[in-house]
Amino acid sequence: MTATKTVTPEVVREHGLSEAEYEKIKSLLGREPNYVELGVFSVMWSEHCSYKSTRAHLKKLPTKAPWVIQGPGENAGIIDIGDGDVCVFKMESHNHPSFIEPFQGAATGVGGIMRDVFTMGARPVASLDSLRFGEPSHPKTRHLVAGVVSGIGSYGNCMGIPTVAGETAFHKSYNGNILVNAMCVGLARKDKIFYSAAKGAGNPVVYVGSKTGRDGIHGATMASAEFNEDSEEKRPTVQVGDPFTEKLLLEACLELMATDAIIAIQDMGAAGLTSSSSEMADKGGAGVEIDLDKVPQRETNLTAYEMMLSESQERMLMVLKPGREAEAERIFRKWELDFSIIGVTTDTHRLIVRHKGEVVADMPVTSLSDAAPVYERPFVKRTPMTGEPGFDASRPVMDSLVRIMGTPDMCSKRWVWEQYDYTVMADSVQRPGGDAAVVRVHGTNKGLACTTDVTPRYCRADPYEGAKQAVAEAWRNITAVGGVPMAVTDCLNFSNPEKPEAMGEIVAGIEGLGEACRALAFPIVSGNCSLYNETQGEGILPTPCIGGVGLLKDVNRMASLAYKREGDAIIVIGETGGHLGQSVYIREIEGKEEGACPPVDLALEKKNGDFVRTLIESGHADTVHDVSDGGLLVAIAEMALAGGIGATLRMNYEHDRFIPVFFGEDQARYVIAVPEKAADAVIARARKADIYARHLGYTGARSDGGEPVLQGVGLPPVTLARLRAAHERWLPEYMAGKS
Amino acid sequence: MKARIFVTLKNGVLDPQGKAIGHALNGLGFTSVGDVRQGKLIELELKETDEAKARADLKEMCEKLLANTIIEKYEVELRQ
Amino acid sequence: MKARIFVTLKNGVLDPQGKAIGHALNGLGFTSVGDVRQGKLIELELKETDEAKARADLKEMCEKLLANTIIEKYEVELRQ
Amino acid sequence: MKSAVVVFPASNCDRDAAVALEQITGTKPTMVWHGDAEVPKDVDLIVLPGGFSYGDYLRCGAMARFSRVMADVIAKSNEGRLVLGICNGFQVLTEAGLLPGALMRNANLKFVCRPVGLKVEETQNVFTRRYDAGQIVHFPVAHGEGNYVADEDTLDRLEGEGRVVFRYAPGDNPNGSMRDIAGILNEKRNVLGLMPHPERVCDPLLGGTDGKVLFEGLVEALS
Ligand SMILES: Nc1ncnc2c1ncn2[C@@H]1O[C@H](COP(=O)(O)OP(=O)(O)O)[C@@H](O)[C@H]1O
Ligand SMILES: [Mg+2]
Repeated sequence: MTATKTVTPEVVREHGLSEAEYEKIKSLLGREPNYVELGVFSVMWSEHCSYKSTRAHLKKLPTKAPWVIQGPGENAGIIDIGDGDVCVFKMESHNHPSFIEPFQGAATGVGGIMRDVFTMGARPVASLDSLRFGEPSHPKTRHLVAGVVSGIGSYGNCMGIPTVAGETAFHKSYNGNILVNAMCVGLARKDKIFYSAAKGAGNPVVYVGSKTGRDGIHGATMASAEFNEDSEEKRPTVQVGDPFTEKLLLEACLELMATDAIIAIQDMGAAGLTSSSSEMADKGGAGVEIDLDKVPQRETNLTAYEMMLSESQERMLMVLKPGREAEAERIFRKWELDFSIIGVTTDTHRLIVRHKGEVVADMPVTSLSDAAPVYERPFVKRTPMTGEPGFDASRPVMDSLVRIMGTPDMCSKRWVWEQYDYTVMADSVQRPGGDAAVVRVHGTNKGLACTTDVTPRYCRADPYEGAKQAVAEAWRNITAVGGVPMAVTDCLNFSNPEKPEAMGEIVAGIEGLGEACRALAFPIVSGNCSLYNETQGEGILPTPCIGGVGLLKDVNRMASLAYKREGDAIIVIGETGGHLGQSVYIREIEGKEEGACPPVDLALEKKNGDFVRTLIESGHADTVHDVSDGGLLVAIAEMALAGGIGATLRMNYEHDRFIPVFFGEDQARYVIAVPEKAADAVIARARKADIYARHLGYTGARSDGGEPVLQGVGLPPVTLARLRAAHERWLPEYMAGKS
Repeated sequence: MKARIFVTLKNGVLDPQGKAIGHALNGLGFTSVGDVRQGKLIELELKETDEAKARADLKEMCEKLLANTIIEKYEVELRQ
Repeated sequence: MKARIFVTLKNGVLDPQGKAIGHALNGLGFTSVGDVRQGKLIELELKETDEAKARADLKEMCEKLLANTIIEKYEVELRQ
Repeated sequence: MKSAVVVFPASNCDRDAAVALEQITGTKPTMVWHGDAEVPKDVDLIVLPGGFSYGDYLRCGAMARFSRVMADVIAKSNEGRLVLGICNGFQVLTEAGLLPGALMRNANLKFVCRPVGLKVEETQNVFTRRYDAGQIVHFPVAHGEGNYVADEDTLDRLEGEGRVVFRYAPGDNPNGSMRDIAGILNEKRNVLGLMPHPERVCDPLLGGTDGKVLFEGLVEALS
């Protein structure tokens, strides 16, 4: 493989470029591309790098607000959190690599998203992981869960960045295509933000970090191609993560960033040196020349093609102010990292690559960015699923509750999060197990509330409403801890955009996202699309995962879901209609995935949420949980388990309404617990604001033997011990091969 | 029968541990140390007495469990 | 010169990893598998040409760094 | 009280230790780079923090113990200066031979992060003097290799000489360590190594202040 390998139609096809795309390349260059250039085009024009199927639709998303400093288009989004502090965050998928090699795939996913955050000058302070696996009975699932979780843990733990929240769920549509979405949140000072625009000519281009090997060549094109039986053979592309080197890289970068030597900096992610160099030049309106002989190399005889396309991890590219090279080099040497000046910026707007004295690539930088193809792919919008599923009204409620609490999706994910260091950095004031994690802004009383959410079964029933719901749930989880929802990052996992039905899901999903983010003043500041999540023609459930970040003014005024006192009044905010369509109950107890998903009234979400947040901020409520998967009774049970305090429900519903009332998944609801004497005032305040509030019962029920129980009018007591056993047992037993 | 199985990273696959060990050995003054790679050694006892069968079994064990053939290769050594 | 160093747990030191592997192999139907122990394999290249010197160096590397002799033992294999 | 925190490549609780020390002692500790020749002369306490020094590659602490500054840490500890090794710091201390035994992979082979109950076994030393003997405290653990192992004679000796300072509370051993050992002293009782993190429980918002007592005891002893 050399620059001189001939480019035949066969070779073009192998690079995943269509004939029309190839013609466009020829016209942009005014000649045939050589082999290196073809490789560069193929990665830069891949779905993964160019967003060619989604770009036209993503443009419609709301990305602005007075507190947004940087929206989509940079390595990560940035919001202003006051006092000169900014929060930098982004989420990204590593789905395909994690299916092929779960440990390394997930680990390098975490490493990649951390680099996106610290390349902007931020110290990462929290990590989140949204995981979807195939059905538990699938022969690969257990191995994938074990590998992914330990991969995420090994990387994040070594970096010393707490992994504070996430999601773990199972569905057969992910059997051959798991989802591993990693989010990273960092903190920087407003006057110390770094961007990737390589402005100016004659400035040194510097390579730092690990050496380059043949890792992950064509990873970017792999992530853009549908999986088939032989993709398990595409194995040499697997990258191995080195969190030790990344930790050194983080510290070295932050140390250099404390000076003013850097003009621009960008991590080498997908498509490595190619995308970092061309994007930096493109954004800065400059050109760049690089000499591959200067690239630190781990293996012998690397070709220009391999070096340009290598996805070796833990590398960064920087443009320095001239004359500052020695100072920068001293820092990177101190951290025992490679440092090499590999090129220079120019004013030619061209990417010129030299190897062994020859020019091996020469192309206009805009040909790789602006000129990349954009497709208005044909789509059909499927009619949403409708109807109300039937159910057996005579089933015993408490037995169903116990069963639901022990199902793979609803059970405790303690087995997962205990493998993550969630306490390092000594600022995790709300840990895994709550609605949103809260990480204190170091040295202040401010807090960042972080969550990831999506309910794929809703998105399948109705991609538009489902996407709205994902945003609403993230917003609600932040609200439930007392945070003001600030902004969103997303990871849009869909199937094959070349199929009109799947494209329809993408279009409707993006519309729903936009609608919800606009209504909730919750702009999207960064994100990532992962398409072609499909195995042998079967697509995954549409899974637009939302990563939300909110701000708490004072972490001392924070709510959590655990009941804190016996005798508190339990109050539900938001009306319960009893919507069972697409509910956990109908799936787990009736064995059907049926009906319309719950509609999301965004104005109501806002009204109810703002009310709850005011209660928290004013010190009137410290015990709050949003109602989501599983419905009201599940929320009440989760609060009881978290606090080890039981509850008695006094609500008088007709018996035949029990199931929809307790297990319906109507949106815009919260359960709160307040001291008894404050209950009337809270309810009166709600009524005055025209908000539905209802007194449900009291915390603190015990059996005759003194054991905490959950019980109610017409509901026999169930001990928390029994609920806890059901809730905590499934995952560890499953992972031990026992279920 | 006893078997020793050596599981090592394929050539070209990054070996951060090996790299760090090499670096540390150089730092300790062992300057003649070049490339270092770290792998796994698995020793097992087999009740099997038929050597051919044992070899076939061991190969299968490696493929199925002991080596991650996506990034690792293996070598089997059988001892009586 | 090339060396292979085998670092294994001393007899009597519990090896949960080996045990887990044995358990998994039995579970996969390899019922003839008895005791399993997992150790480390370190492969290194040496610029040294004098075999005696190489052996002495390797011993020192093991004692100093590669093995923790409180719990581990080691074996060195030198290849030309 | 003057303190120093050693920073190894990929230490990651160095800041946590520094924050706790500054909060409790009122003085910022000196951060000492692993490649430095020595720890400042007037330091009363040297902390080897948690983290993944050298990526925990080969064995936890195996490479860090050869850091240049460690020669001085060993020399100062021999002179009786106080040394506290937390988590990875404990591993470095055993690798360096300042504490007996070794820390092996957790018995269930998984990294574990959770609060654990600890029984304070010994208070006749400068580190735990402010606790009550037999008191149960809660510190978080976060490690993959905290399984303390030593031969029977060593274990008997440690117990006989009152050098087992912290033991996991009954039923709460997260890593399979022998005799539930969580933290031990050297013979001269000026070096303490423990797996749980006292520096992460010095603030009620972080789940308690049980760890603060350890540092307060040091301040009191040294003033
Ligand atoms: N993979 C994971 N990593 C970390 N925390 C997780 C993971 N999976 C679930 N959790 C935690 O478990 C709790 C319950 O998760 P989930 O049911 O998704 O919450 P919610 O319904 O509030 O969105 C949350 O605190 C979440 O952060
Ligand atoms: Mg929630």
